Amino acid sequence: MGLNDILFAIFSFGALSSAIAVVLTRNTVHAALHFVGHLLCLAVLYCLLNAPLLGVLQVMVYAGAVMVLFVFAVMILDMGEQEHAPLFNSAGQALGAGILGALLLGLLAWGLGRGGLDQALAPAGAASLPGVETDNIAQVARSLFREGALTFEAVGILLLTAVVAVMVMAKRKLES
Amino acid sequence: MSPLYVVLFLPLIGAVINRLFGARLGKRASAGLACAAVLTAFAFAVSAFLGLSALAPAARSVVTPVYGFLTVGSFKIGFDLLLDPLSAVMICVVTGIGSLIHIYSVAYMEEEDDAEYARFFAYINFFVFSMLTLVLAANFMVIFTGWELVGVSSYLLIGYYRGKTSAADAGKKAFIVNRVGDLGFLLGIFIIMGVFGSLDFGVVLPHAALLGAGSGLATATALLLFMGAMGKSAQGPLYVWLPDAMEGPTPVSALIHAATMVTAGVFLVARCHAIFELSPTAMGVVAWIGGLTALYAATIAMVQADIKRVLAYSTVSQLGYMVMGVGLGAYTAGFFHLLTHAFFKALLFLGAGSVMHALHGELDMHKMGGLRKKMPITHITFVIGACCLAGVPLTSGFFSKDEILYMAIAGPHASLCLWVVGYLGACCTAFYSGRLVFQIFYGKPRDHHAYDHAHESAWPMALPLVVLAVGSLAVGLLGLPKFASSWQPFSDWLAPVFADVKTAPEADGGSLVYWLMLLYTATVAFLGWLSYQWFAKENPKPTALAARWNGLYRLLWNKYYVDEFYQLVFVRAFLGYSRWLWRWVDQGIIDGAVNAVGGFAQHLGALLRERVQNGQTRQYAAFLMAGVCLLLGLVFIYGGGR
Amino acid sequence: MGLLIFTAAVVANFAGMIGASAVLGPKRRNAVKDEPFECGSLPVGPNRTRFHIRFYLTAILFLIFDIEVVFLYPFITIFRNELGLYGLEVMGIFLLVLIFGLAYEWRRGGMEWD
Amino acid sequence: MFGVGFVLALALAIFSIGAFGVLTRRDPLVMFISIEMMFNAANLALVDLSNYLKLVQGHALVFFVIAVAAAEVAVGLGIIIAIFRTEKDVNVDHLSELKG
Repeated sequence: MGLNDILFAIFSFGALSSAIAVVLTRNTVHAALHFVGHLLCLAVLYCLLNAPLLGVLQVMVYAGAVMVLFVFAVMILDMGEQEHAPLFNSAGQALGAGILGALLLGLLAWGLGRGGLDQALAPAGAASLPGVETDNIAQVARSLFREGALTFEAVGILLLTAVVAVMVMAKRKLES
Repeated sequence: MSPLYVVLFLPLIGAVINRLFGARLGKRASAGLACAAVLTAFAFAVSAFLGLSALAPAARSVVTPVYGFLTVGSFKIGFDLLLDPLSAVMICVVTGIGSLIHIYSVAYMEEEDDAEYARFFAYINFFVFSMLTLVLAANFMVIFTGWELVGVSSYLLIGYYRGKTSAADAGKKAFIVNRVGDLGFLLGIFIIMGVFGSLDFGVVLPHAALLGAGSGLATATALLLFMGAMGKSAQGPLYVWLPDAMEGPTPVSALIHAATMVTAGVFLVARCHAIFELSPTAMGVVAWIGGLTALYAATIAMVQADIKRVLAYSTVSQLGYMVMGVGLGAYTAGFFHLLTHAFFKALLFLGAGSVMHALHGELDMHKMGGLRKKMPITHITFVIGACCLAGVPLTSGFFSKDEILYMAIAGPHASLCLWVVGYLGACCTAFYSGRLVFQIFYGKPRDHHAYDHAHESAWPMALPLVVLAVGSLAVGLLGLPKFASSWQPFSDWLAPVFADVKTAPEADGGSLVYWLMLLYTATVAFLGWLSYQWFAKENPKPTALAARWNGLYRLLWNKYYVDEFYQLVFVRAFLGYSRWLWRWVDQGIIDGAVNAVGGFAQHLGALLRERVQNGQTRQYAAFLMAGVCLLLGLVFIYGGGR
Repeated sequence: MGLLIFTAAVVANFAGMIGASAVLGPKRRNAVKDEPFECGSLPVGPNRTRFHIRFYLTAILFLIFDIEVVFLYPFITIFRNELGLYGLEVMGIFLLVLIFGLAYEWRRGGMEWD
Repeated sequence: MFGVGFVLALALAIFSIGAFGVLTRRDPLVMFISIEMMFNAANLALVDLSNYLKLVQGHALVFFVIAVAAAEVAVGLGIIIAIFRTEKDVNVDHLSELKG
């Protein structure tokens, strides 16, 4: 039970509990905050899984920028104590959602538990690739820009469209 | 190109041209065309007849194929024509009398407009064509085709006066009743095909024994064929359509319902005599039905007021005699009566037609009388016809009818009571033919207005009357009784056809024949005198007699209420059944099913719109999720690692 | 491993300060202290004022360009010695596209703060 | 003690919770957060497996996933705000103009 495992246990439990909290809280702001906690726990998990770059990235981009937007949105929509009504608006719906969630969970678990995981996950070709220490940033960058150059350009264009989209929406709102 | 092609197809061509271009041709041309077609057909028929007689008696059956109709594996049917003594006589009768009637109807149908005129001639030509097909048939398929064509043309001709609903109904009635008969005929054909594997007369008739002499199958086949004959020749229960068929124009009644079509049934029985010979029971049934119909129809004929109805019932009864003759195995006698009857009955009908023409459509005998002076030719010819019908000695009717009655006693399947029935029928016949003559032509004119108008009809109507009168007398000489003359042209002519029939021991009946002849002469004389007394002079007796036996009189007058009975039993039951069928089966099941499908689709659509696509984003998410689960499940079940 | 120690130290320091003040500090409550501090002036209107939309606009643009920058971090580690001209091309296009986005946004007046 | 299966199970759990959240919550923002949570679950699984298989492509993919998620949030929130500024009503169920 090395330090590693202890941390691992703590933070995975933290992540799970904050996830559940996000779904179940009444107040939207609380949900947002819980989600931030969730993200941080995940970041730590990434570090534990030899992916410090991603952990930092997660914290910076995700927790930082995305959650800021969320809080902004909450502020702008002036939601606050909205959820007075019961969590689900009808028993049937809750039941249905529960069943679906359980089904999904069951299926995935059954998938995992089916074993043959290694066989499935270790594609024949992959074994030949040189296994590299994952926390070497240069390696990540190399795969990012050499092999994934095309995807990289695509993301560029995606971001461009996002900018344009936001501008279009903003423009209309500013005039209204 | 044997003459038969011309005989058969010329009337058809005439009919087609008349029907298609009739209106434009004008009366003269269309009438001319039609008569020319039938006359040339008659000429060729006679030449075919002579050609056949040139052959040796045994070889007198020539099959000429026209068109290979159907070959299914080993089973082959061709549209072939068979010329043998029997059909030779028939084609001459059909075309001969047909042409006379064509000439007669040129004048008779004068007042119709061009289109209707041409239509009439087209139909009559078509009828001659179909009758020839029937007569010249070489196998059961062709004879059945002829059978149906004749049925259609009789329907068309009966319903000629389209305006009159009664004519249309009579047409329908004739067609439907014939169909009932045809059903039996068809079943018979199926059995024959099943047993023999072929329909050609050449194959079936010589090997008729295959059916098993006297076996149930033979009787069944014979009776089924006879059912067809009954339908067509108005015998037994299926006679009802003939009296109503008088709705058609008189030449039609003369041609179809006297001379040719109605004899088709007798022709069929004569043609398939080999099958009938096999089962005595069938023969007995045929004979008895013939006899009973003869007596039954004769009794009705005695009281009818309308000339054409009287003649119609007399035709039914005379046909009864022919069927009785054929049923007794006396095919030659039966056929001879057919021949003579064709002549004098056509004569009587045409006579009635000219009387009607003269009195502008007046048919009721009670309004006539004393036309003797006004219409001399019609009068004389009508008297000759009536004498033949009654069986006055030395006339053709006498020889042919008494030959049948003689066969009833001395024939192979003789039975005394059948003779009695026949004899009673003969008495009635004599009585009503006398009544016909005296009520129309003698005594004082009852309806002066009509009487003044009466005039002798034009030459195209009078000529056929004279020819037919001479013909009906001359024909009688062909079949003189054995003892009278050794010269037996008619039976010699038909001998080869009926060679295989166990002919009656003719010779020894000499003395019996004398006595019979004497008896018939006496009865005819007495009944002639009686009818003269009652009808020529204004004698109250008949009305008194009718009053006293009123019940019987009314029964006869209403034709034993047969029509009403049929109406009640068959027609109403059938209508009820079809109405039920329509309401439950059709509406309920079929329409129901269709509506159900339609309704279901509609509900499904509404349901989908309502439940599924209702804008609830979360519902969409749920479906999405369900989809994911499904895919995952599939992947795990079927996919799995490499 | 070093990173973990560093994070732990940060968290400890942070928690320590707040905890000490909460534990040691005097706790005398009264109405005035509980109100949110408004630089001395009395609080006016609901505490949650409505933000103008343009603040939101800036935040979103920040997010998008933040991602752009994040992509640069790994790029830099291998740009100097390995990628050379090729790297320049790849990043050049990426930056060009985003600069185009910036130009568009500028043009449409997303930046005016009025 | 904590093998690759455990982390995967955790990722799966988080994913299911995210899904459950999307299905049940009426508030659009919470739904949005749940969706982000599902994104993160995917990232976690990626990281876990790339660590297990010693593959670096996993990390590159996580980069892209985060970029996409960010873009998605930007546009999504923009839309949500655009809708709710006009409607003044936050409940998702009341929004059904795009009906079939």
